[in-house]
Amino acid sequence: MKGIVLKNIKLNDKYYHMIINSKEFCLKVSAGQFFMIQPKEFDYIYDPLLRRPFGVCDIDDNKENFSLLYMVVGKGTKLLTTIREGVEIDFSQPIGNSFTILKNKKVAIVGGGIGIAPLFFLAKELKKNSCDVTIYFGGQSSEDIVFTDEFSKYSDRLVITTNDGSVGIKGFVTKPFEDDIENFDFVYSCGPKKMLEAVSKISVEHSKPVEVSLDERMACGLGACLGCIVYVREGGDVVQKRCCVEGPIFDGSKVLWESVCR
Amino acid sequence: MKGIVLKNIKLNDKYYHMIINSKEFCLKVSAGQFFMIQPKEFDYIYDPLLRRPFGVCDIDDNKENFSLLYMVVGKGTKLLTTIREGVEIDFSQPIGNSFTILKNKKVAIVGGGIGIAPLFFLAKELKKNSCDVTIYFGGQSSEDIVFTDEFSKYSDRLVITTNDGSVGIKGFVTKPFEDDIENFDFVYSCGPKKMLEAVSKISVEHSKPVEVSLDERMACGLGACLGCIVYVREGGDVVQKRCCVEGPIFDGSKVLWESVCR
Amino acid sequence: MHKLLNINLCGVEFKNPIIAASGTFGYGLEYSNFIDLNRLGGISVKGISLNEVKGNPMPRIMETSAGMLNAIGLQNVGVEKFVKDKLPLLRRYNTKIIVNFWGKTLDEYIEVAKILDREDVDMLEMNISCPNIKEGGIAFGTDPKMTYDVVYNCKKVMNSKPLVVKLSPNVTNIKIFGKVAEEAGADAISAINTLLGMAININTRRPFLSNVTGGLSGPAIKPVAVRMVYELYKTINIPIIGIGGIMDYRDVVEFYLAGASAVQVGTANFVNPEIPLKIIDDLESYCLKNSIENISDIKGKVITN
Amino acid sequence: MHKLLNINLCGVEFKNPIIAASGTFGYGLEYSNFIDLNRLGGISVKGISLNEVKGNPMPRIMETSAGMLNAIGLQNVGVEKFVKDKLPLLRRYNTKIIVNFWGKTLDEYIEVAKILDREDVDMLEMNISCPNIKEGGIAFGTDPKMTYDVVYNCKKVMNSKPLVVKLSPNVTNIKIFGKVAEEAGADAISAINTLLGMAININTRRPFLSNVTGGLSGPAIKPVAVRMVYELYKTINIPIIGIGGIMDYRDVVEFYLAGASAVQVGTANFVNPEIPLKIIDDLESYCLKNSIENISDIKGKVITN
Ligand SMILES: Cc1cc2nc3c(=O)[nH]c(=O)nc-3n(C[C@H](O)[C@H](O)[C@H](O)COP(=O)(O)OP(=O)(O)OC[C@H]3O[C@@H](n4cnc5c(N)ncnc54)[C@H](O)[C@@H]3O)c2cc1C
Ligand SMILES: Cc1cc2nc3c(=O)[nH]c(=O)nc-3n(C[C@H](O)[C@H](O)[C@H](O)COP(=O)(O)OP(=O)(O)OC[C@H]3O[C@@H](n4cnc5c(N)ncnc54)[C@H](O)[C@@H]3O)c2cc1C
Ligand SMILES: Cc1cc2nc3c(=O)[nH]c(=O)nc-3n(C[C@H](O)[C@H](O)[C@H](O)COP(=O)(O)O)c2cc1C
Ligand SMILES: Cc1cc2nc3c(=O)[nH]c(=O)nc-3n(C[C@H](O)[C@H](O)[C@H](O)COP(=O)(O)O)c2cc1C
Ligand code: FES
Ligand code: FES
Repeated sequence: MKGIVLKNIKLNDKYYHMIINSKEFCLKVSAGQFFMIQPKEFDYIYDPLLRRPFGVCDIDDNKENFSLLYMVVGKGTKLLTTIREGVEIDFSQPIGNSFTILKNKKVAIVGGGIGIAPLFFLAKELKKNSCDVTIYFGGQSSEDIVFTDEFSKYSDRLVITTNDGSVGIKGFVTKPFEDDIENFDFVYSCGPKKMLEAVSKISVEHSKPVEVSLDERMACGLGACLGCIVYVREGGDVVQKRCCVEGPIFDGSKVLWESVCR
Repeated sequence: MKGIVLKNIKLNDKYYHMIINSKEFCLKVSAGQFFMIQPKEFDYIYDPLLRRPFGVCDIDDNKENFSLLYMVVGKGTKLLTTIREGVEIDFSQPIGNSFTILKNKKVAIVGGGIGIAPLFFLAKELKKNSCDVTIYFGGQSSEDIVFTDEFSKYSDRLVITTNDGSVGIKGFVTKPFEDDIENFDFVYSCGPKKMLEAVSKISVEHSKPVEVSLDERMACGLGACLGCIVYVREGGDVVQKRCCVEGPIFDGSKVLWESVCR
Repeated sequence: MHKLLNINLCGVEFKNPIIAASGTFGYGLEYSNFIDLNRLGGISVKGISLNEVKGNPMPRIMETSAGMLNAIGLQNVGVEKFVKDKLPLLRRYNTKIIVNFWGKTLDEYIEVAKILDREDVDMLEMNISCPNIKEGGIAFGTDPKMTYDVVYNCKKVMNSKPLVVKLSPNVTNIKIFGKVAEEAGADAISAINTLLGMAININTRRPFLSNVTGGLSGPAIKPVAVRMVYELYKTINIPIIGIGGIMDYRDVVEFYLAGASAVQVGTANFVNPEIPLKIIDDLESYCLKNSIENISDIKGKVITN
Repeated sequence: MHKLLNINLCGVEFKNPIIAASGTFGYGLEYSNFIDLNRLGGISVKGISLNEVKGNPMPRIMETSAGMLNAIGLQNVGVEKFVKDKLPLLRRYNTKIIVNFWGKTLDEYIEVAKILDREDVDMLEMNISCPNIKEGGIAFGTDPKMTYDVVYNCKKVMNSKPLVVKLSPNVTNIKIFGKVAEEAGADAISAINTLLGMAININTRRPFLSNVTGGLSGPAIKPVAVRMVYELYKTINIPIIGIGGIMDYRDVVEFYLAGASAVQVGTANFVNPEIPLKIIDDLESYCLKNSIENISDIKGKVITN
C-alpha cells in the first residue's frame, strides 16, 4: 500500500508521531494490528534494507488517516524522522491478530514506554464499547510519558509512573496495577518483555485473563521467514507461533516467557 | 569540511544546481579543481558508500559560496537532489590541479554535456584576466544546454550545438570548434572522453596547446586508492598519473587516449 | 504472454525465469494474500526434511549493512505433512514448484528424494549448503567427496524429476563443487546459498543470533554470487540458477550475463513482496527495449576480452 | 594520553589499536594533508613487492551495495624505492609502521622479508590473500601447504621484526590457515582481506573491472569478517588483527568481542579520511563510559552460552 505522510511531528528527543493518509488501510485495521513500513523514501537504497514493524496508534473518526507513534532507536527510525510531509510512503496491509474488544467490562491497560503506542487505539475502541478503562502508563522518565491528554480522554483513570519519579508515581508500573488488580475483568499490556512477563504473572495469580502484544525482530512480517517465533503452551504441548501473523497479541498466561525474554 | 546548502535547484529533469556556503573552501579553490561530497545527509547509511566527485562550477564574488552543477545519473546523484536547503553537508577540500589561467589570450572552451560544469568557473577567471573567450557548448538535446545567460556573460562568443538540433547548430560540438581553431592561442575542454580525445587531436593537429579535465571513477579522491589512473606520455615514457591528485587537468596532447576511452 | 521470458530448464517450461528462493517464500501460500502467485515463474519452497524440524532458538534474524543474517535452522513441517497439507494448496496456482530438501544423513537425503520424486512437483532442489544446522547441511556442500555421494545416490533413486543442486559459497573453489555435482548426475546447479557470517550486540555482548553464526543474504553478497555464477558457467555444462542479492531486473540481467539460465529472488521478498512481480514486468520491458527475443539470448554474454 | 587504548602487539607498543589498512592508505603520506597521522595507532602501507609493479589496467574500482570492488593489482613502487623515498618521510610521524608485502614467488617473498627486516619498520604483514593478481598472492593463501612454506621461510630469514600473516576469506575453513600460519612461526594474524567478487555493467555487458573479478570490501563484508575472527580466536593463540567493514567504534568493539587484539580500518578511509580519528575518540569515550580500563579487557569476551 501507499499513502501520503500528512504529519511527522517530533514530540521530544525520543518520540515522533507520524500521520499517514490511507482509507484503504484504515478500513481494514483493528486495534492491536501492526504494519511494516519502508523507513526511507527511496527503494533503490539498500541500507537499511528491511521494512520496520510498527503498531497502529490511532485512526481518525473518518477512517481516512492512521498514525504511528515511534521511538528513535536505530537507522530505520532515525531515517523515518526525516520523511517530509507530503511524501508518498510504502507500507504493508494491517498485519496480525488483534486485541479482544470487550463490551461493558472493567479493563486494565498496562503500557511501558513505546509499548503505549498500540494501546491508544485499543483504549479508544474499548471506550466506544462502554468499558470502564484504567490505563497504567509507565516510563523511565518524564520524556517517555507522552499523549497524556489524549489518554485521559479515552480512559476513566490514568495512572502514570516513572522509574526516576520525574512524573507520576516513582517506581515500576506493575506496582499500582497489582494493587488494583482485583477491580478488573480483563488485562491488556504492551511494553518491554520483562514488564509483560510481570503483568502476565500478576494477572494469572489473580485469575484474570491477560492479552499481551509482543515485539519480535521481524524480517518479512508475512509469516514466511520464521524469524519471529514465540513459544506458547497449547493443551499440554508447547507450540511455535509466528509473532507476525499468529500474533502479535498473545494470551499472556500461555506464553513461555523464559524463551522470549532477553 | 562542512557547509550549509543554500540552494539545490532543479534546472530540468537531468540537471541540478547546488550552492553551498563555505568561505574556507572558496578561499582555497581554483578553476578546474573538484571536491568529493557525501551524497546523503546521514553518515550511518552505507548505501551509497563512497563520496562522489564534482567539479566546482562557480564561486560568488565575495568568495563565500560555491556551486556544483550536477547531472542525475545514479543513486548518489538522485540522493543529492533530496538534500534540503539549510542542511549541513560534508565535503572534502578542493582537490587536484587546476586549469592554466592565461592573460590577454584568445582561448577556446569546449564543453560537452555535464562537462560544462567546471568550465563556467574557468570562463569567469579567463575573462577576469582579459582573455577573449569563445565557448563551444554541445549537448544531446536542448535539455543539456543550461546556464546560457551566464555563459554569455563570461564569454565573447557562445556557440551552441546539439546532436538532435533542438537548439543551436545540429551536430557535434567539435565541428564549429575545428572550423575556428586557427583563431585561438589555447584550448580548454571538459566532457565525454570521446569528445576530449577529438578536441585534443584537433588541437594537436593545429599545434594548439590543449588542457582537458578528465573524469575517472574515484574512490578516495586523495591519491591513496590508485583507482583513478590515467596514462600520460612524459618524455619518451608512459607514466601513470592519479586523476584525483595529479589531475584532473591534463595536457590533452600527452594523454594516452586508447587507455582512457571506454 | 511472456514469450520474451519463457524458459525451459531441464525440460520444465517456466513462464518466466523468476523463481522465489527457498526459505524466503515459506510454502508459497503465505504470499498468496499479497501477490498473484500465478505470475511467478516458480517457487522453491522452504527446505523440507524427512521429519518435522523445529529450528533454532530465537533470535534467528538480524539486519546488517545491505543484508541480513539468518539462522532459522531449517524449520519445516517434514515431507509427509508438506505433501499432504501444503502441496495440494500450492498446486492450485499455475507456477512451477521446486522442492528444496535436505537431510541430516545421506540416507535421509535419499529417502526424501525418493518420496518427493513420486509427488506432483516439478523439480527437486538439493540443499547441501545450509550453514545453520549442526548435522548435515553444509558438510555435504564443503567436501567434494560427500557432494558426489549425496548427489549420485539421490539421483539414482529418482526416476522422473530433474535434480538441482544448491551450492555453498563458503568454499575455496566453487568450480570443483559444480563439476562434481555435474559428474554425479545433477541436472542443474543453483548458486549461491548464504555466506557464513556473525554479528555481535555490543550492549549485551552476545551474538545477535542464538546460533552464534548465520547465513548472510541480500544485496551485500551479490558481487560474490555473480562471480561464482560466472566461474561455474565457464566450468560446467548444466544450467545454473543464479541467486544472491537480486533486488531488481538489472540484477537479473547481470546474473544472466554472468551465465545464469534462471534466477531466484530471496531476501527481496521480505523487503517487499511485490518485488518479484515488478522484476518480471521490468525484465519484459528491458527485453523489448533492447530487441532481445528471449531472455536466454543474453545468457553468459558478458564480454571479458 | 590514550591509556585506555594502549596495546602491545607482539612486543610493539601501539598508542591505540586503530591501524590504517593496507592499500587503503597509500604510503600514509597521501593522508598527511588531511589528518594528523600522529594520532593513528599504526599504518599498514600499500603492499610492497621486490620490484615496482604497475598494477591492472583501468577500470579498477566499482561501488557495490554497502561495499566496493577493487582490482588495483598491487601497484607499488617496489621495496627499494619504498625504503629510500617513502619510509624516511613516514618515519617523521609518531605512529607504528607495518609494511604489507607480497611476492610472485616464494623467493620473492623471502627476499622482500629479508630486506624489510633490516629496515626501520615496526612490523611486517605478509599478504597471501590478494585476489587481484595472477601469480602468487591468493595461491599462497588458499593452499595450506603453500601457506606453511611461505610463512616458515620468511620467518627464517627475519631476525628482528614480528611477522603478521594476512589471511584470505576465500577459503572453506579459515581456521586451518590460521593454525598453519601459527605453526609456521607467524607472530600474529590479520583477517580478513577482500572477498572475491564481480559486477557487470548491463549497458556495456562488460565487467565493471578490467580484471573481471575484484576484491569486495566495506560494511557489506563485516559479518563474514567478524565470523572469521571469532573462528580464529577459538583456534589459535597468537593475536588477531580484525579487518573488514569497520566504519565506527561500535564495529571495533564488535571485532574485539569476537577476539581481535587490534583492528585495521580500510574502505572507511575513502569514505571519509577522518573516520579513523573519530573512531579513536569514540572508542576512548566508550571505554570510559563502560568502565573498561583498557580496550584489551574485552578481547574475545563475546558471550555465547
Ligand atoms: C509488532 C511490532 C510492533 C511494534 N510497534 C512499534 C511502535 O508502535 N512504535 C515503535 O517505536 N516501535 C515499535 N516496534 C519496534 C520497532 O519495530 C523497532 O524499534 C524498529 O524496527 C527499530 O528499527 P531501527 O532501524 O531504528 O533499529 P535497528 O536496530 O537499526 O533495527 C535493526 C533490525 O532490528 C529490528 N528491530 C530492532 N529492534 C526491534 C524491536 N524492538 N522489535 C522488532 N524489531 C526490531 C528491525 O526491524 C531491523 O530489522 C514494534 C515492533 C514490532 C515487532
Ligand atoms: C573529477 C570529476 C569531476 C566531476 N564533476 C562533475 C560535475 O561537475 N557534475 C556532474 O554531474 N558530474 C561530475 N562528475 C561525475 C560524477 O562524479 C558522477 O556522475 C557521480 O559520481 C555519479 O554518482 P551516482 O551515485 O549518481 O552514480 P553511480 O553510477 O551509482 O555511481 C557509482 C560509482 O561510480 C562512480 N561514478 C559513476 N559515474 C562516474 C563518472 N562519470 N565519473 C566518476 N565517477 C563515476 C561514483 O563515484 C560511484 O563510486 C565528475 C567526476 C569526476 C571524477
Ligand atoms: C530466512 C532465510 C531462510 C532460508 N532458508 C533456506 C532453505 O531452507 N533452503 C535453502 O536452500 N536456502 C535457504 N535460504 C537461502 C536463500 O534461498 C538464498 O539462497 C539466499 O538467501 C541468497 O539469496 P538472496 O540474497 O536473494 O536472499 C534462506 C535464506 C533466508 C534469508
Ligand atoms: C583499494 C584497495 C586496495 C587494497 N590493497 C591491499 C594490499 O595492497 N594489501 C593487502 O593486504 N590488502 C589490501 N586491501 C585489503 C584491505 O587492506 C582490507 O583487508 C579490506 O579492504 C577489508 O577491509 P575494509 O572492509 O575495512 O576495507 C586493499 C583494499 C582496497 C579496498
Ligand atoms: S517476520 Fe517473517 S515470519 Fe514473522
Ligand atoms: S581516487 Fe583514489 S587515488 Fe585517485
